[in-house]
Amino acid sequence: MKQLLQLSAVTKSFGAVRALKDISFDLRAGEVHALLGENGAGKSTLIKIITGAHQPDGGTIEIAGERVGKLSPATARKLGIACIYQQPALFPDLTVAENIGLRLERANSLSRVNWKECRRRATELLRRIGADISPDAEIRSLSMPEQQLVEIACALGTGARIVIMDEPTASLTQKETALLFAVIRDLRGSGVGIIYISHRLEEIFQLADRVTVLRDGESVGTYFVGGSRREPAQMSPEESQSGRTSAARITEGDLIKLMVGREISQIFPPAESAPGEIVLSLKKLGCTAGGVKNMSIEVRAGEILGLAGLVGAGRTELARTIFGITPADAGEIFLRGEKVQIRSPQEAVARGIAYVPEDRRRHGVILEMSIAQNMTMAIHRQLFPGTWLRLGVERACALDFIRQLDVRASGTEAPGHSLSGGNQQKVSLARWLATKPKVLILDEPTQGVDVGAKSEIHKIIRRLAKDGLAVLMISSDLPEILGMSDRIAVMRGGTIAAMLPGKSAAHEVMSAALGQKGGAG
Amino acid sequence: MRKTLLLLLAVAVAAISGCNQSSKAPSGGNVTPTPAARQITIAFLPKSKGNAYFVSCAKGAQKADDELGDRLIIDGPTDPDPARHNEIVENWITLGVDVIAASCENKEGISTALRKAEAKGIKVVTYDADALPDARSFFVNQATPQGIGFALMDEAARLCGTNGEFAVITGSLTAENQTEWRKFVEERRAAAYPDMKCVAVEACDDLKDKAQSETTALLSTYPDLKLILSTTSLGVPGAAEAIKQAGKTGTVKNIGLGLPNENKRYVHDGVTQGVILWKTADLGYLTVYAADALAKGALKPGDKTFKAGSLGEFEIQGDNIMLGKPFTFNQDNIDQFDF
Amino acid sequence: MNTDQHGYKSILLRHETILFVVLAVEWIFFDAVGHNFGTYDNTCDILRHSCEIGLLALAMTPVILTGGIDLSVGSLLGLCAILFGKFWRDAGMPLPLAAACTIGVGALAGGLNASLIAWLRLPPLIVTLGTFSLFRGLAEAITHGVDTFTDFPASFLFLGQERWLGIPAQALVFIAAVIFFWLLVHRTTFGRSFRAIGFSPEGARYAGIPVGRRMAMVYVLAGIVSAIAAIIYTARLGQAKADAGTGYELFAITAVVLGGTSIFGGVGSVHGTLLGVAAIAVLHSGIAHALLPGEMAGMLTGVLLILALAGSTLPKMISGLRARKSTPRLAKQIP
Amino acid sequence: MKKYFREISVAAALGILLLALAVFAPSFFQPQPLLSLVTREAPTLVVACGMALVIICRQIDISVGSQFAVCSVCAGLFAAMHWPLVLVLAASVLIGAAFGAFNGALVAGLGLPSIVVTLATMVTWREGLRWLRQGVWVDLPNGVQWFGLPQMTGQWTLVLVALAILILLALALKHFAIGRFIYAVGSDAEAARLAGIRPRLMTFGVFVFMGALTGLAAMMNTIQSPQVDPNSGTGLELKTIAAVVVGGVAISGGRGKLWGVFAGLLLLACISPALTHLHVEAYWEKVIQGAIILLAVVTDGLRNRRKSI
Repeated sequence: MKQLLQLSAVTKSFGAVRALKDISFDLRAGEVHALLGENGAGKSTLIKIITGAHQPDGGTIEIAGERVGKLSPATARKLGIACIYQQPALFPDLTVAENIGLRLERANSLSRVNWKECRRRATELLRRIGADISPDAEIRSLSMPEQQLVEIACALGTGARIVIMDEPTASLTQKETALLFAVIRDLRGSGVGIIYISHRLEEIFQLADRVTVLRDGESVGTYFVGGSRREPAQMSPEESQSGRTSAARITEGDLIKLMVGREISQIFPPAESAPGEIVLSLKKLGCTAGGVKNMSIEVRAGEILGLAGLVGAGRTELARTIFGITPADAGEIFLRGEKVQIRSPQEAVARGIAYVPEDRRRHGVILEMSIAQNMTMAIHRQLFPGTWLRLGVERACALDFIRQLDVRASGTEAPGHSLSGGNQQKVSLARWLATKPKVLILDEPTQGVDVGAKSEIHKIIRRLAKDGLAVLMISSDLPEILGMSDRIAVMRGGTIAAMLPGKSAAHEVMSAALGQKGGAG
Repeated sequence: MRKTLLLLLAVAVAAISGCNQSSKAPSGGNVTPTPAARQITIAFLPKSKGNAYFVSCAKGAQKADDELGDRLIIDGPTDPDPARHNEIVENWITLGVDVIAASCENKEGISTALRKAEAKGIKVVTYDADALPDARSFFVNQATPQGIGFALMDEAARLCGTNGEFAVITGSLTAENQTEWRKFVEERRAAAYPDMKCVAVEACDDLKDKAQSETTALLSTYPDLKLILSTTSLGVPGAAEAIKQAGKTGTVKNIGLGLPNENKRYVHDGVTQGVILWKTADLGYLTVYAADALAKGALKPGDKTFKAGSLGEFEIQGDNIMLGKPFTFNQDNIDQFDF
Repeated sequence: MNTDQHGYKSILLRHETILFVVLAVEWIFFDAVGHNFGTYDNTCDILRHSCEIGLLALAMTPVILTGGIDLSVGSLLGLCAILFGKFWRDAGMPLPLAAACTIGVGALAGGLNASLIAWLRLPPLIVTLGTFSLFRGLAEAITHGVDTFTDFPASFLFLGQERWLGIPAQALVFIAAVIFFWLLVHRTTFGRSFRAIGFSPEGARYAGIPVGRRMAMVYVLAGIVSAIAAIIYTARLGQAKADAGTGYELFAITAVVLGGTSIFGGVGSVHGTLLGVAAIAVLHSGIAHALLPGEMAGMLTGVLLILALAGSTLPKMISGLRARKSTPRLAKQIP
Repeated sequence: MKKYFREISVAAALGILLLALAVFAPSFFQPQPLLSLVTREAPTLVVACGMALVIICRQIDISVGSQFAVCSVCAGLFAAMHWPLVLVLAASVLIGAAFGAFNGALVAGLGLPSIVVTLATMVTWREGLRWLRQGVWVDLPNGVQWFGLPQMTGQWTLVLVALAILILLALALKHFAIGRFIYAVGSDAEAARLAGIRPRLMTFGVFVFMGALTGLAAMMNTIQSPQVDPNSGTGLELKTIAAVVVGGVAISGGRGKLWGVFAGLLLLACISPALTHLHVEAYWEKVIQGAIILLAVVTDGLRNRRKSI
């Protein structure tokens, strides 16, 4: 089994933040090597180094045995490294054939483009991965899963020896995921090395030969996984002596523990008060634009309703529908029993609905503006009657929330981009607490947040619930859903799949999300 | 916010400091020793700087200035924009020039500025295109509008055999002097050449390219057009180029007010039959002399004649100093002139 | 990530202080070189000549703050000047009524821009390029390229040419506009929402800011101010012509960008724009008083703008070199 | 054919206008004035091709008008110094390319927004030219007009040169890798970088090419008349941008076809002569052009919103 890629003692830091601390990672031909870790554990930085988008500060990279000095996207491609990013790096205005053509040819700028050949190759690649997409369709008109498949076709086309896949099944349906797994196994058979990044433990167990777990920029070990049906014994002798791959077969529970690094139970603050009367109730709510179909759930005062489901199950779309960004076109929304019509975020805020968005850097906090300005942005009408800014009042309100949520910043005038992920999330949270909402919708509240800030945010959420706020928490972080929610609603395909009690087991939630009928993942 | 308030304060201080400085130098004309003893400043405003017509006027003005030893400032916009004319005149007022000689693109617009200049004791004389009578002392008139209008119409009639259609190209329809000339052309046509017909009047904003495209359009819209008459020096070469490109040299005649140099090529090729104008260099020369005399008090309202250096005597009708009769440059005499 | 404390305020302040120094240097240089440059009369003249472009620059500031642009203000000035003349001379309206109607038309024209840009979310550059040619065309069509409106009564011309309490009459209108726009941008929630929209339109929408209404507001305001500038232009010149205001929109944008406002939106200030207008006006007047040809002023304005732009990337360049980022983010074009 | 919906609709509008003219004002189709109209629009077409590339690359250049004027005057001066005409042509193209390189350096090098950079250079070149030349015209010696050829052949060569450039560029955009790179950079610069294309180099190249084409167009304009007007080129930038946008190129980059731009330019250019022939006052030209631009941008807006909800 030839050694395709060898990283030893790779370190990388951005300013003061050490993203990677001497990582050693190897990839063999004909192997699926999974890379696991919470958000912010350094996975994407590692990938960016391998693909040449970033340069490592220290350590060495060997590709097919020889040391590689400076790696740029162009040279990485020449060395047969292909990467499928979660946000597909495609050209929206060009057709599928053109995109694949651009990614495949390393032509210099003056060579002729042979269109027939280009279309033929594109059609053949698309057929190979079983995607029924026309090569003449514009990328802009394709759905996210279809774009993902085009990315995979590009990687396939370049004849890459090393293929990196970053959460490829995030927005794929059941059928498409199965199809993708067949293609991956086919690639592995032909000797390609695949680095597979995913949160979904059951996918790793289904597919990967080995898994490396990253936590806070460090590698906490590489383990064999049963998925490849190949017993550890078949590994060639020198692999097992290399010490890095321990022969023990790892289980799901151990993996989660390694990833999180602590026992699950005591992380989350326990729920104290019993939930009060129904605050928010949805009756057959639908929004064709967002793909949300007859959602009927209730959230009680003082209760945290966890909203679980795979990415693409329509949870964020549901939140946007309730909040009025993509107004509902079916069903009703009741607030404390009174029917309400929400057609715009302004109306939602006026009615006491607050939404902490998923994409913090684009929708949550305006990075160039100061903390105080961000915190008061949703309550201009209340804080500044007659639209006259009162900077003193604004500062006081900001200071109050900085103290209340323990935001670590140099002062109320510090700009958003000078804060860490966790503090930015607190500012976003403060903005919506300032509106004194009846219902608070949280969308991936602890995504990309360091572990310390994560538990602080959990304490805050629990305290808000205790004060009688109805909380609807969307999260893909399984332990967080299990630890925080009083009740769990699982969504799939834009509608409710199951309502589970707070203390359900992880696999019960996961199987509901995946749509399998019970049984272990 | 403290810093921005500090900033605004500083701007105010600069403005005030600017003001008290002014108390030293009295505003308006320099009321120091009598103008005759010290060198006076003449400000010369053409309608647009690049226009060859005004370039040759300026040459004459410079010649006169060299003889008189005054200080001559020539400034103007590159395209005839009335707002810029006013700005330049108002700058001259605060500059404290002694006399302004201006060619007026737009009578009312510039008169507001010229009246302010006179209120500040600055003498004003106009040339080529007049302002409102109350806004200037004298107008150096190259030729009476009637003289120009009749000369143009007579030449047009001679070339067309006193019948047929003709079209007029003007600078801009709002240029007072050209409107007046057109009025006299029409008067002369109605009186002497009833079966000549003016089918269109197009403006070319003193742009040669536009004159060319307007003429091209006219040639195709009015197939049996016999003559193009331009009341702006930019019109004649533009129309000539259009006629040449349309292959109608000779069949469609082309005349107008124009400088010999600019039209020599077309006159020799027979595209343009003749251009009517006055000696623009003399116009500039006479204007500077008049301005100088006005500033020094040698030229007073009511005079009947005025001696302008080497050019000799000029007749004054009311407040118009008459340069003389318009002159026709054609194939046989155009080479003797160089302006 | 550089941890510079003040964010956009510090960059802006450094830019304005440099511009203020440039303005002071200009003033002192031309006062020494030019004749009677530093006099009170000339200061009034500078104010009078730069009043219209100053007004347009003031109205352009919130437009650019929201990340948009408005090429149609110059043509709208021409159209409003013509309509003002038409209302007064042909429709026989008394001047104040004619002025009010003209401002109404300005608001309507601004409303056209607003509806296309704010509701249909079309690119501002191209929409205002269309209305740029539409308004100029209407001005020429109404007057058949011929008609001009003149001999306005002296009481009206007073607004454009005389002084009241020692200050040029239109300067009072300009000062009132400065105060209005300064308070609007720096002291009200509207200004705060303009910046938020400029930095991140989606972020503003998620924060419950009525993005559509705020963007519509800035374009309607630009229309109204263009109409006011048209009336003052007509008063100053004593006549209204179809080609009034040609090229004024580019002068206004130059002044706003010179004043430190970023063309991408978010960063910018009204006093910065004021300094930009002053720097250009003083330059033009100074050159005239130094008896240099007028075109030098235009060229130096262009050079000044290039230096200001290059200068604005200096801090980014230095921090770029320090952090040895791979490639600076390619310029994000206007949406 | 849904893909070319935008370009076909412009071509259809042009067809309808010509049809109306054929019915109401057949005098429009006299060969000679039509040829001189097309000849006068040839330089504008060449500049519009360059502008299309700039906008496809998600940038913009409003300094082309000034570049055009400076190159025209320089070409005139060189011709007046009796340089061989081919040398004058080369000099004009080089000067244009140099101006383009200056813009490109500021936009691609320093990452400055292209609209503001080209606004600054527009003002600088235009006023700089006026300051140096004081608006004086340049008289060309004999034998310069129409490149020394007889007028008819001269006009035809200009038209054919412009069409040749249009066709060559369209082919290059379609069939050569560099064409694809320009579309890619315009569509998503970051994705282009990851695909191994160098977006900043492409942007710089596009501006240099724009300058060179403007230099060529200036020469094509200079040889059309015995004199060079220093005010030539005013408004050329807005005219070409309008033609490009009406021709279906998206202002957000990455999309557009050159033959759409050709149809757009002809449509806008035909309005003025059409009005004269229809005996409608020529002053409605700008109103109609403005209306066409707004119509084009509104249909684009509605189409995009429907496609990518």
